[in-house]
Amino acid sequence: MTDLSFSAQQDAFRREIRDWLARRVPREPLPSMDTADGFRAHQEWERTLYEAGWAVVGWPEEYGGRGVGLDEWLIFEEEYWRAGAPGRVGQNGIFLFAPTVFAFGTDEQRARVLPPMARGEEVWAQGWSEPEAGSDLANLRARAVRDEARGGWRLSGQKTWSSRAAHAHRLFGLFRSDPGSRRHHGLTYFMVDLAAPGVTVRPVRQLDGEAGFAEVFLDDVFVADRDVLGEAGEGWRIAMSTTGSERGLSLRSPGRFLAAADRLLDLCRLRPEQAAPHRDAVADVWMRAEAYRLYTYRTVTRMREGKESGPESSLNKVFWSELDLDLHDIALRVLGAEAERCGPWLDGYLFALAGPIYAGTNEIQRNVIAERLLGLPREPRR
Amino acid sequence: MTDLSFSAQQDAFRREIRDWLARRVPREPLPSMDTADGFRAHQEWERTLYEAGWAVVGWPEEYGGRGVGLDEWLIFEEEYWRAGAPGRVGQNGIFLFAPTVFAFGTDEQRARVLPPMARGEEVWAQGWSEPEAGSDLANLRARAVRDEARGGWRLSGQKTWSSRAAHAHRLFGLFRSDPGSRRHHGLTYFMVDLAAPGVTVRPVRQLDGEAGFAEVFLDDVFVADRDVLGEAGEGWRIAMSTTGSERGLSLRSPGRFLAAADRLLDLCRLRPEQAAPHRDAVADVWMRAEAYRLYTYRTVTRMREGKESGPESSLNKVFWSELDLDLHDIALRVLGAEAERCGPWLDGYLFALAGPIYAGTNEIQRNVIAERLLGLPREPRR
Amino acid sequence: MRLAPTPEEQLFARTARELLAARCAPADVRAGFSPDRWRALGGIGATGLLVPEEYGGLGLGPGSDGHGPGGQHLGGQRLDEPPLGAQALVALTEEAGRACLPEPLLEAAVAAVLLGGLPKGADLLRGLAEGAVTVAVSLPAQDPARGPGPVPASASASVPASEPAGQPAVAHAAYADHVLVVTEDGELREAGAGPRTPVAGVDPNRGLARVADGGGRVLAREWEAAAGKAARLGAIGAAADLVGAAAAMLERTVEYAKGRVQFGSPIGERQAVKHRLADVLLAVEFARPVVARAAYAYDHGLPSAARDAAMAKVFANEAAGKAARGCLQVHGAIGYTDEYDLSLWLRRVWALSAAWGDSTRHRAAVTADLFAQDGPSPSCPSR
Amino acid sequence: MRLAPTPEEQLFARTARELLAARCAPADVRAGFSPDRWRALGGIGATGLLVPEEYGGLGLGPGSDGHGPGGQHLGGQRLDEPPLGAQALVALTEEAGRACLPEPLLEAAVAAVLLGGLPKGADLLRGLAEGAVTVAVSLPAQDPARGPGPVPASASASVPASEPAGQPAVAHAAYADHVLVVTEDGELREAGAGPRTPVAGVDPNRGLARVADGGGRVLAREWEAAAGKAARLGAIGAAADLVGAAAAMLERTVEYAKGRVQFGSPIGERQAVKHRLADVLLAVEFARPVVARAAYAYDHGLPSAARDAAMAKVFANEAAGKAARGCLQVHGAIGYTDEYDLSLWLRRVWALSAAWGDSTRHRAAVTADLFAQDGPSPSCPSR
Repeated sequence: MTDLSFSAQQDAFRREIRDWLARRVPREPLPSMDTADGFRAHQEWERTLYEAGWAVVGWPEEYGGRGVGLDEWLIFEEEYWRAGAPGRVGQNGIFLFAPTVFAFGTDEQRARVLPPMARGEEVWAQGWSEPEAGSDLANLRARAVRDEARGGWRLSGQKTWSSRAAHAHRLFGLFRSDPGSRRHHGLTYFMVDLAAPGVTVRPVRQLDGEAGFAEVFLDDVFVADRDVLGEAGEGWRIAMSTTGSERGLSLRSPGRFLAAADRLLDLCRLRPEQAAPHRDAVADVWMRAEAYRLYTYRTVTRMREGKESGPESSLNKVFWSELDLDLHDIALRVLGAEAERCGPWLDGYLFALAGPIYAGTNEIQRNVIAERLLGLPREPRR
Repeated sequence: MTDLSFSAQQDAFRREIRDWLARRVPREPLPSMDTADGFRAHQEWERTLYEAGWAVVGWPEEYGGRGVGLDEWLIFEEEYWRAGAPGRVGQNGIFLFAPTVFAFGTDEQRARVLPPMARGEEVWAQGWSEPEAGSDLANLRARAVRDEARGGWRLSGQKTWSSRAAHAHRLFGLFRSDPGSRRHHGLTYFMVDLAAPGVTVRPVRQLDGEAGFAEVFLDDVFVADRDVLGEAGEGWRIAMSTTGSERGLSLRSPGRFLAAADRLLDLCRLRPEQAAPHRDAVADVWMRAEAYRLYTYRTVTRMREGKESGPESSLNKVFWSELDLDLHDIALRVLGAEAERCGPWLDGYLFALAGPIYAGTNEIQRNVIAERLLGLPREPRR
Repeated sequence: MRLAPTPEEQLFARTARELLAARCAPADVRAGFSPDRWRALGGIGATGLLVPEEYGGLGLGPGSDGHGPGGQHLGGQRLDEPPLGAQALVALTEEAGRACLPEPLLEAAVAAVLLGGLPKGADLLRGLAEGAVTVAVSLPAQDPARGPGPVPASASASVPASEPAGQPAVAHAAYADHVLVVTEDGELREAGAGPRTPVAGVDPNRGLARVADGGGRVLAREWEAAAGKAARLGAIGAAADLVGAAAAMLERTVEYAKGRVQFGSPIGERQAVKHRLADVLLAVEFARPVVARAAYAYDHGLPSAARDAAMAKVFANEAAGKAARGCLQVHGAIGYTDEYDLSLWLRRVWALSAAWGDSTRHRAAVTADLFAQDGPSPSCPSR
Repeated sequence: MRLAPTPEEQLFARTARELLAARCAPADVRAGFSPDRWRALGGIGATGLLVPEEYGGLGLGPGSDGHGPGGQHLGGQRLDEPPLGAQALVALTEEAGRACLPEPLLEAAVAAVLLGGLPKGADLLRGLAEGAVTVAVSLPAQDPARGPGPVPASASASVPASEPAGQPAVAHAAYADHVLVVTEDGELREAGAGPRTPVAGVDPNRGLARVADGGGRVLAREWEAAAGKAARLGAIGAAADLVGAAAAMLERTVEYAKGRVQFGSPIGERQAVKHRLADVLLAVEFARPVVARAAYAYDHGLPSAARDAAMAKVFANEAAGKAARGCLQVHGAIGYTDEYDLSLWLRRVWALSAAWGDSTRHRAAVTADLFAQDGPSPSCPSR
């Protein structure tokens, strides 16, 4: 049977996190996590979360989590964003990288990497894109040369659009370890210390005015074998599990959009005359946020019942990224003349604009939907 | 200087056609032109127009026109559609074929073809598409074999989506006259008598329930040399001038959409409560109809000043076809529960749905815009 | 929390799908109403889903636990956990939409809600459950998400001025054995033997007709509440039907796009086609859980049930509208011909998205709820 | 009937374009307001288009025939048929948008309308015409298509609760030499020496600041009609600016899409990119004649002038918004960086589409006109 209620334990879990957030969420928003001060403040917040057991609720207890299931994770996220709690500076590590470490890491790697990530001590940046490898991720050129003598690899090349890299401690990403290889063959998954000799990080200012991402230049950077994730040459397969997480369920829980939709209703109540011409449009985006929640419930049900989440995650990504943009766009319409002034809705809009671009552009995602879900033929390639 | 006023003569021309239409437009709509009775009734209406000098205002007087310029043609069209006058059963001939006859026909052909067309006696159907040549028009297979003995050609093959062919008298179209040729080489432009031996016309019912188009099967149909337009083998170049007209200015004058937009306002005034939620959307399509008028004024100005209308006509076609669809879509939204019942707005909607498909799909048109107006590279072809 | 069909529900849908695959091919759809097919649907229990068991139905309506000892379950199979009424209905009507079923399956369920336990309705309910009779339903114009109330001025305005007032066109009334009418003042009547005047509509299988006023027998009075519930169930069932129709059009169009070659390769290789069909899939996949939730909310009487029903119809209308537009465009001219089968679904979608409350009306209901003085109805689960 | 730029108008635009090509490259735009460039714009007559000739302007405002003997025409060139005021202005502001010009060229024109022939405004007008001073303008919140009237409640509500009432942010006030204010009760004032508090905005070159109330000198009273005209001219000029900005973004994006290779070929080969940019071109090309008509209607005082101005801003907002979204998406991440030049235009478009009346307000004005009791204003030409 379909059952949209939650169990008594789950309701108790919801009350617990709701009460905790009501007491602990900072009254004033933290400074942007992409400034030096804001980064530290967000690290402290992660520590606070960690100490109360909220940093990584789905992880096993030995790594700092509560070992709860997907339902509880959804509940946590709904409450977290509804409470207006700070953005997660550790998000890349926790949501994109940790699933890969759990799946492919050794015990030693898990023990070394995960706890400081959960505590907010080590913040991870991603190292996927390169200047010639954006949508075409398999076109990677940054290379890894074997250093048998020291028992490791020497990395060189350039990574771009690395979120959080301006202030982060470590980077995960793919490098071409087989010099004769092409496309998705011969790649290896590395963990890189951003303080290592040979690493240069150049912060890049985004439209929202902060250095939300950076270029990372690697010049003969040594990485020991223990910082290789999985087998050498298997990087693509391993990474795909991570981008699956990025595009799929974990990065964008419905909680974020439900909270934004509710804030949009609040804005409309505050400014009824400005909102009047937009009420139907507001109802439409509010309904889309609800639909995203219900769709996620369906996905979670399927995952719990053992179905793999595959190319379906492309449906997810297109839906949430366009919903997020439209939610903020309508808020700016309600604001009218005021929309050009800096404020949370403008910030949110600028942030949302990145949604259809990163983690595989929506054009790529629609190709995936058409080719892998509908079975349409692949595009001709030159 | 920009000057959006019309001259005193032009105003007089407007009054003349307006008065004539007020007296002569049938009070009850004619039956559909795609029924046998309706076809005849529309032919009679064309004759009435012709006798008053309104059938082909832009043609020279010797062929039944008034020899007026583009401004007057625009005025005629605005008044014609505003008055709710019947659709033009001779449209394919007058707007798509006649410009080609003027440009490429011999004096003999002009004298033979144009007057009965203007009088509504001979209705022309188009013979472009074939089963394997829809968007890809150059993939034509219907063939013309030289018959030196009789001084002509023998045509065989199948033409599809031939508008009006169910009741029309003659057909214009392209046939492959050079058996070894490919794509747009080796094609010849023919005029075919639909009553000739070997021609079979199979009417095809459209979504609106009428046989608005037909399949035309040709089995060794003899066509004399005098019914070849232009040089043999030059058909593609000649036809492109015709499809230019079809996609461009002539087929869809702003008058049609201005009239529909005004009727939409009337509908809204009649049903203010049903219209209330759609007022802004109604204003948007009304404005788009106005914009189409102004854009056409710009095009007409340019043509008068000697600029060729080239790929710009693709902008035109995409704009009017999507405007027409949205105009009718909003009318159906205003009608609400009643929208499923047959009536003029539903008919108009079904008719409008063909707009983005025929005369080069809007997908093809957007390719043309991107490649020929913006200069983006051509699509890779296999 | 669980949102997905159970194996039982899947079996339920599959039983219907198999029957329709055998008996409701496009040529059958073109032939229109079939008494044989209707009886066959009765045979698997589809026409009597919500009819109480004592009248031969499956008794899946609210108030029944679906486990009554005499319960005859779908296709004669005994289900351990049969879905409740609206949830069972949407599983069926999605299949009806997919197959473009001409018969008034949704109306049968709506009639069962209207007739409830009325003794006067017993014969009709028995006939419905057997698939022996058909019924058409006319409800007063109302906001389905708000329950019944005074007829808004816009409803009467929707009757063209040239037509007799109070005689809106009723779907399937052109041929149905019975017509149930809830009048504007809340009387439930069975229409009398007066003339039914056919009205041309975009979908010939809808059998639109105006039903003469007066005559007939009164079955109940002050029936507004039941009429409101019936309207909500109608909206939810129609939503599922539209989702099924959209999915069917999408499948056919994908096949067409794989095979249709222009410029030397299948049109389905091109991004304009791919992305358009991807958008249709997006709309369909996101509408489906919304419809499922509305059915669940209806069955469980959740506080948000009215809004959820409205939202389901909005999403289904949107998905089906996108599918109709997109699939027609990808097909090109052939899609525009009456003889090509796509037209069957196009007509169904155009009709059904206007019926049971169009998007304007349902969206207005959601908007009214969200902007209500005392705040929106609580969603399920607690937020 | 004629709707196209004349050779004179093209010369007019070209003169401005050449100046800006030399002095307003992206690096210059990043540097913000430049007194030198402003004076150079004064030198070609651009800052004094609507300033009467006796104050050193081109005197292209209504009431002038543009042929006055002392008339100094754009770039020092004598034009046989100089365009009238609004038409000249849109030719210039389209170039300003294309170059992303930081200086308040539009405000100079609006100020000239506000000051009209007021003797008290003579010095300011002279300074503007020379490009020696800049001016910011604050008009009461109003419906620009309806002319001035009481301030709607929504206007005051647009000031965040945490800010002093009656102190909306004024563009360019952070650095302008003069600030003209039309108060809600119709007084035209020049703001006093009170503090101007900068306000952060999406486009740093807009120089938003709140202007302290009180002080300053009253230039005129009962100035509502002039304020209404000024607001309309502002909307039309901003519309042309947005069209220019959209065209500039489109050009840059086409170049990028030709050169950016992914999956072995330029991204501009793919239909998703092509069709998106085709849609931007459609929006730009259809907005341009709408803006031209609005300027013509303004200059000639046509009955539809107010609605035409509103329509121009709606179309320009739409075109620029589509260009911003589409061009950013085609660029991908690089478009999202501040250091990449596209961001200059994105910021301009986001700011300017909210300023001088956003789409909501202007569309409402068109709607109000179309649904007015006595029917819509007659379009030009007679329909």
